[in-house]
Amino acid sequence: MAELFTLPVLLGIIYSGIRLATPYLYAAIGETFAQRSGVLNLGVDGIMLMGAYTGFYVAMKTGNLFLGLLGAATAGLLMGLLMSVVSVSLQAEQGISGIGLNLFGLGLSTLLFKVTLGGVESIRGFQPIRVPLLGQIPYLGEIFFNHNLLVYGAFLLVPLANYVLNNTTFGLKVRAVGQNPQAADTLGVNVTLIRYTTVCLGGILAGIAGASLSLALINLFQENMTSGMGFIAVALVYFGGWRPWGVLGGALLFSFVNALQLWVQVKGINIPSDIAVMMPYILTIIALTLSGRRARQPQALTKPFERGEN
Amino acid sequence: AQPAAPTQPAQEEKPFRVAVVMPSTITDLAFSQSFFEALKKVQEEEGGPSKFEIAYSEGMFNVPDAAAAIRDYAAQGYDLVIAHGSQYGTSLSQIAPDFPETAFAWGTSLDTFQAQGINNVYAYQAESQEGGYVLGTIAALMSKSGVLGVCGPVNAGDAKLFVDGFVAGAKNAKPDIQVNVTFTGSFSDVSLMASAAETHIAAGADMLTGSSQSVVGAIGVAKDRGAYWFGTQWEQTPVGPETVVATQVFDWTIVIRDMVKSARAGVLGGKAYTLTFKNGGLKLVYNDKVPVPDDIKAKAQETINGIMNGTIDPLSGPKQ
Amino acid sequence: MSDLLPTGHKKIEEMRMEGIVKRFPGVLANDHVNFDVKAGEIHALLGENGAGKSTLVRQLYGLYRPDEGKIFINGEEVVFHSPKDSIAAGVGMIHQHFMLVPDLTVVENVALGLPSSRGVILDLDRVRKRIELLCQQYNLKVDPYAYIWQLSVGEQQRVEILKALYRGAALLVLDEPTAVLTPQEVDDLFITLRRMADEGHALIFISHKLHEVLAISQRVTVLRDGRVVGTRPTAGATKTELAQMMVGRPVILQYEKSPLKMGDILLKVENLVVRGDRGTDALKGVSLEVHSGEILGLAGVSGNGQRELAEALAGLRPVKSGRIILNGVDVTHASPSVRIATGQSYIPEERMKDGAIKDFSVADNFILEDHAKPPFSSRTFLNFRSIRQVSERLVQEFNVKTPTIDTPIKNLSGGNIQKMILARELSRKPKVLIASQPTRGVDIGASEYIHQRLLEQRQAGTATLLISEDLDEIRALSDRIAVIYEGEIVGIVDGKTATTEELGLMMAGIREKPKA
Amino acid sequence: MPAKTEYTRLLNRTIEALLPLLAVPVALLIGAGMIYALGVNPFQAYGTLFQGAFGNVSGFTQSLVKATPLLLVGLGVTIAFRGGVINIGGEGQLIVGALAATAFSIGFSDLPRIILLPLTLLIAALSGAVWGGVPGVLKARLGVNEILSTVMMNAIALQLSNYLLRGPMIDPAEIERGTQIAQSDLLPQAAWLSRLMPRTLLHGGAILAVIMAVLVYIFLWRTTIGYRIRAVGLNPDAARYAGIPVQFYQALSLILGGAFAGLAGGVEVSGVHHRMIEGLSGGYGFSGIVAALFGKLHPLGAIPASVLFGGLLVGADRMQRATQVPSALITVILGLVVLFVVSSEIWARRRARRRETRG
Ligand SMILES: Nc1ncnc2c1ncn2[C@@H]1O[C@H](COP(=O)(O)OP(=O)(O)OP(=O)(O)O)[C@@H](O)[C@H]1O
Ligand SMILES: Nc1ncnc2c1ncn2[C@@H]1O[C@H](COP(=O)(O)OP(=O)(O)OP(=O)(O)O)[C@@H](O)[C@H]1O
Ligand SMILES: [Mg+2]
Ligand SMILES: [Mg+2]
Repeated sequence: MAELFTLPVLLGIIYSGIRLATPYLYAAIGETFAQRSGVLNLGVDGIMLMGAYTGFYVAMKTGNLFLGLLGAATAGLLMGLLMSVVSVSLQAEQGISGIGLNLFGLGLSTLLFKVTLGGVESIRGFQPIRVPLLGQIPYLGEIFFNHNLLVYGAFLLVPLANYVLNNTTFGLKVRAVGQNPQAADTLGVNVTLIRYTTVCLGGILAGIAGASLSLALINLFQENMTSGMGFIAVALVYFGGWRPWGVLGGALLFSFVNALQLWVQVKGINIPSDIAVMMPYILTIIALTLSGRRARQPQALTKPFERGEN
Repeated sequence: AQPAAPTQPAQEEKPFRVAVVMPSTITDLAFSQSFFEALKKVQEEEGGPSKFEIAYSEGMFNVPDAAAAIRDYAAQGYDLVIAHGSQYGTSLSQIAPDFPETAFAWGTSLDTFQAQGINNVYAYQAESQEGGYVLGTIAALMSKSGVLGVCGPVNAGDAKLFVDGFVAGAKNAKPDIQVNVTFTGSFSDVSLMASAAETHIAAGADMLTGSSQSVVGAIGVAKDRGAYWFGTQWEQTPVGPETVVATQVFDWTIVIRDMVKSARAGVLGGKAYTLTFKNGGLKLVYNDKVPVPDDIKAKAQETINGIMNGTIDPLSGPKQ
Repeated sequence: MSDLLPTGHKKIEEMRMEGIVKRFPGVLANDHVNFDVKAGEIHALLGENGAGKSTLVRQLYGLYRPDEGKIFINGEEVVFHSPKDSIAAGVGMIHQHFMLVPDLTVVENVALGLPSSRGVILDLDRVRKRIELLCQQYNLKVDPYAYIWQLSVGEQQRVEILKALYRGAALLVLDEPTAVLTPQEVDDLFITLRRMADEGHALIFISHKLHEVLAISQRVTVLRDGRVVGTRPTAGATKTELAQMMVGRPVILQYEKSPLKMGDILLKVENLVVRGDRGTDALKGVSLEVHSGEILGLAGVSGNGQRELAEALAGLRPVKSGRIILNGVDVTHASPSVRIATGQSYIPEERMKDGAIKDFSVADNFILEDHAKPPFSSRTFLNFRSIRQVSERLVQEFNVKTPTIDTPIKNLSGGNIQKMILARELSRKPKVLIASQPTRGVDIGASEYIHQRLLEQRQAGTATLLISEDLDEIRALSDRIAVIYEGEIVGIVDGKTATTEELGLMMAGIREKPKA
Repeated sequence: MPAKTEYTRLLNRTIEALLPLLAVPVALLIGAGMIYALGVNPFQAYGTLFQGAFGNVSGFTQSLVKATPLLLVGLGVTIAFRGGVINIGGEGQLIVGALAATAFSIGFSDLPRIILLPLTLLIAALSGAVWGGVPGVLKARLGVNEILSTVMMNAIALQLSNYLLRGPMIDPAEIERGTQIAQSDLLPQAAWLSRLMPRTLLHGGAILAVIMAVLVYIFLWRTTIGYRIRAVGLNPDAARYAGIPVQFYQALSLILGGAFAGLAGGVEVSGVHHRMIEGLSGGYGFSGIVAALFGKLHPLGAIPASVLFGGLLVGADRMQRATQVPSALITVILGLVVLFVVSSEIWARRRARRRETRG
């Protein structure tokens, strides 16, 4: 056990924890917006896959990573739009539509991958950028300020999302629509429009989350490459109590523990690998039991809105 | 669906029909692709689709679905139905007796169920540890840091053989080498595999290897971080043209050829095949873009020879 | 006289609705209704539950579109597609159910949906300043930075009014604004409403309480079954006359009470301390005794601990200290089911939230508490025969208007749901009855019926704790009246001799004068 | 007269239940476009789909075999939904149920069939109940959101199964042969569910599942506990007011939900594979949710729904084999079917509301 508590190991855990948290952050922050407006989008995983595929394909064909990112965002937007139509306009049961969206995204990304690429190839993704000055700080510079653009983006997204939710007219509408859509409606707030916006925003961010895998972390596309990360992202939103800072805490905790379990294995500590792989999940449950009733979920979460009902 | 074709002695004009059921996809750069490519090669040899028909079901990680597919292909009168996944064994042992006129094959395993009185199942397996041992040798000799990383999927079957061989090879080549091994618990979790590779690199590894379709994630990371990769099952060079040093490639054609020949001759099972360096089923393929010192290449060849003539046990080392 | 309001917005000189028809599946909710209101006028709208009042004003607010008919503002026809349109035209509405977001502050609730002076970024400080100005102009008191959930009902209503004023409502619709208010709060509201009218607002006022209508309005329109029965000036109208117009038959407004036959103490509350939602003690040592055959009224301004008391008695809220003795049994920390089994019935304040399951049928709602007892079940299996029999009988006996006993109760009117709950609770022959706001929002006919049943129950020896913010109701029914203020009982007076003034003072926290 | 209203009510309900299924053809139509784009004749493709699912004995029995776990998981999902909790943990509960059934029956292989078989299935249900009970109790006691905890429990169950099947529970023969395939030993024959038809996998579990559906119906609508679960699901506040311990019943619905998923796992090992294998579940935990929804969260509705959905899955696989389109296309079509079916619920709901307001 002692071999885990050396400086290089701890720095390694923090460094990979930060990198690993990136896709979760994009996806979970996007999902936070959707849920704060009252829509549970369980289809994040499928959207991430579409984003990962599209981002990769575009980047590969154009040779431009930023176009790839744009492509991923667009794919996410379209998936978000589909989810909005189904769950907001057609008022479908949100949990189930999410499962449908996942199947759709998983299938379509794989199908397109087969038809357009055929096999696995890799590209040169976003490279680490050392932040001037800060990047020179011993140790800290390396683990905090020597990442690729998408990692920085994910962490900057947190305060930004927090600001938008709490200090803008849009954020106020989102919060109101998620708590009491009838009330918002009587004040002329377009409930449907707000929900479309948040779900689409969530879609865009989930798309970028996928791209952060295929364009920055792994640099290739493979079918079902997210293997359920989207579900974890949704879980992190609950974990974070529907607040961006809380989501950040959850994403870091989950990623750190995941990094830790890999280190446990690397260091040859005698725990069956299957049990080690369980650790992040068990820890998340434990952390949840400790944080229990802390936050109240948006009152209208999963409830479709229709005018005239009260 | 067509009714089961009454099996007459093989007629010349009728095509030979093969069906294969695989857990991952035919483009997985690993287990399934290696087999499918071999099938296609045999198809070409046999004179194309009109003479040699291939049907496949990929992504059948759900065993009951795979079982249905196996049964279905048999019922449709395919001459050889291949269950390309060790997890399909139980299902196969239940289906094969219902279609005594059909030849089945099970990979990867060496059990043809003859002990259960079943005579129409072939079995095949790759002796992955052989290539693992050789690659371990090369990696240990090339490593500057003295640390190797192994990205395993689950600690069983083909992956286990390969990993054990790799570790043994490395340790024998350089007794003070450190080999770190991780498992992600999944054949398909690309992201976690990528994280595992990251961790290995952070722990000082400069040479990585791993098995299963999920290693593409690890190769992507190795490429990004300037580490080298040693592949197995299928050529993974496209993912890391300057990263993959060498690969143990499975060449199943010898197995397929013999099964086809045997089935045509009316022996529908009971044979167990292995892929080894000796029978040419395993091949060590270098990537031209990554220079490997000649002395190391020579050492590798020596190791292969040792394995072939039995002086080296790929799971432990040279025999006394 | 200028054509601008103090808020700086334009007046609506006249609003006219002509020939309004609104159909719902199977219901003609509005049948060629004509209705109008002028600047400076308060026009009251009366009618039983389901008469079509809310439907009419919802069309004025853009929530429903009329099937036929037209709406004119200042002589020009207007068409409202959504509340956005009607807000733009100067219409504001206080809804029957408050339309507030509990987890937001007052300022945020007011600012919601408004463009900000700083573009996309909120400028709450500016909103607060204007709120404070409006509060001054219209004599409203509210803390702009409080969260809605921290506010009393009366304060919440002020927020609703502020929201409308802030948006420049020249015509304000109030759908049953007083249903949840205390007399003091009603007085305050009326001061505000009169001031608004004086300054040139047009107001539409909906209420089931005739004395309020008589006190506040200049004209009154009565609806029955979607049709206008008549419109007349309030001056000269009487309660009896209006009640008859509404119901179509004479209505008793005074009850005959049988002489008091007080028996044993069945409910005893000793020094009860209970924590409220805001984390502070909502009850600070309340002691009460209710005898068999007696109705003890609990009067008080809303938010002074009545809800917490009722919930503590029902077992829905933990008790910090003190004791509750129910029929001789200490139930202080007992679960609701124990109290129910000990002979307590409870008519909850929020009937749709606590008292009924809206997707269950009438019959299923009848057995909510007793489904595990004979005759409704053999503990394990439900006995549908007797459930149906009892339900049919209760529907008849308590005059619940429902198509069948299999109808989901969400399709019943509020008054009928209340009767259903009453039927369920009284048919259990309770020893102790806690009735919390039993006639809130219920029309005259149904209120009358509920009051009669409560008196019958008293006759039968039940100990009743009647919690109500309606002083008329308290005075009409109670044998003794306890007044609660800030979680403490200020005093208990005789129901026969108590005057409104005396009670009003006590409700404001002034203790009763020591009697000679 | 009452007979007639009862009849029209049933008719109306049936129409409303079937209405969403009209969405299936629409989803298939879009799929047809894709099939066509891949150069395959859509008519022929769909022909094989329906033929493969329902057109012959082997296809139909396969559909039923597939429908069995879907129905059982779906019943669990239905109970949980009725109790107001969402059980996404079917996958993990099923795996744990299968593991427990395997371990138990192998451990007590001496017992006579009449005891061993029922006990094996009971153990499966019990362990599924435990796996569902953890999120249930966490929700009841600590307010932990069950969507979250059941997702986590799925991952844990999967790893647990990996660990057991490669270590303590591995078939000794696998170690002997050195193949190390991650699977358990065979269950004793006494713990096998009987096959109902030769040369097919159709087994007694199918009948058991239907019986269970009827029992769940009786349980939910005829018993006091069922009444409470429904009351808690529809309005927890009112239920609490009426003396029903809400949290207990929420936990109970998750426990029962877990029990049915666990039973599905037991039935799979005992009826189909006769041993615990890797990948035994293959997504039944999720597909069961869809089946439950197709069945309108009604236990009896879940019967035809799971046969239909099971058939769709079987037929789609068949179609893939016959036409050799990539299997991913099947996933796309299934996703579309789910999306379209849930989306079309709105029409049925509107129709029902119109009918109800009419009285
Ligand atoms: N959204 C709706 N859908 C269907 N029917 C409705 C709807 N809203 C109202 N109704 C019907 O219209 C009629 C009038 O209802 P409305 O709400 O206007 O009554 P009200 O006079 O406001 O009653 P109350 O005094 O109880 O508030 C009722 O019979 C009701 O059944
Ligand atoms: N969406 C709806 N569908 C059908 N009927 C409705 C709907 N909304 C309201 N109603 C009916 O409209 C009538 C009046 O409804 P409203 O919301 O005004 O309740 P209420 O009777 O005034 O009770 P309360 O004031 O206590 O809430 C009732 O008969 C109710 O059944
Ligand atoms: Mg109304
Ligand atoms: Mg009302």
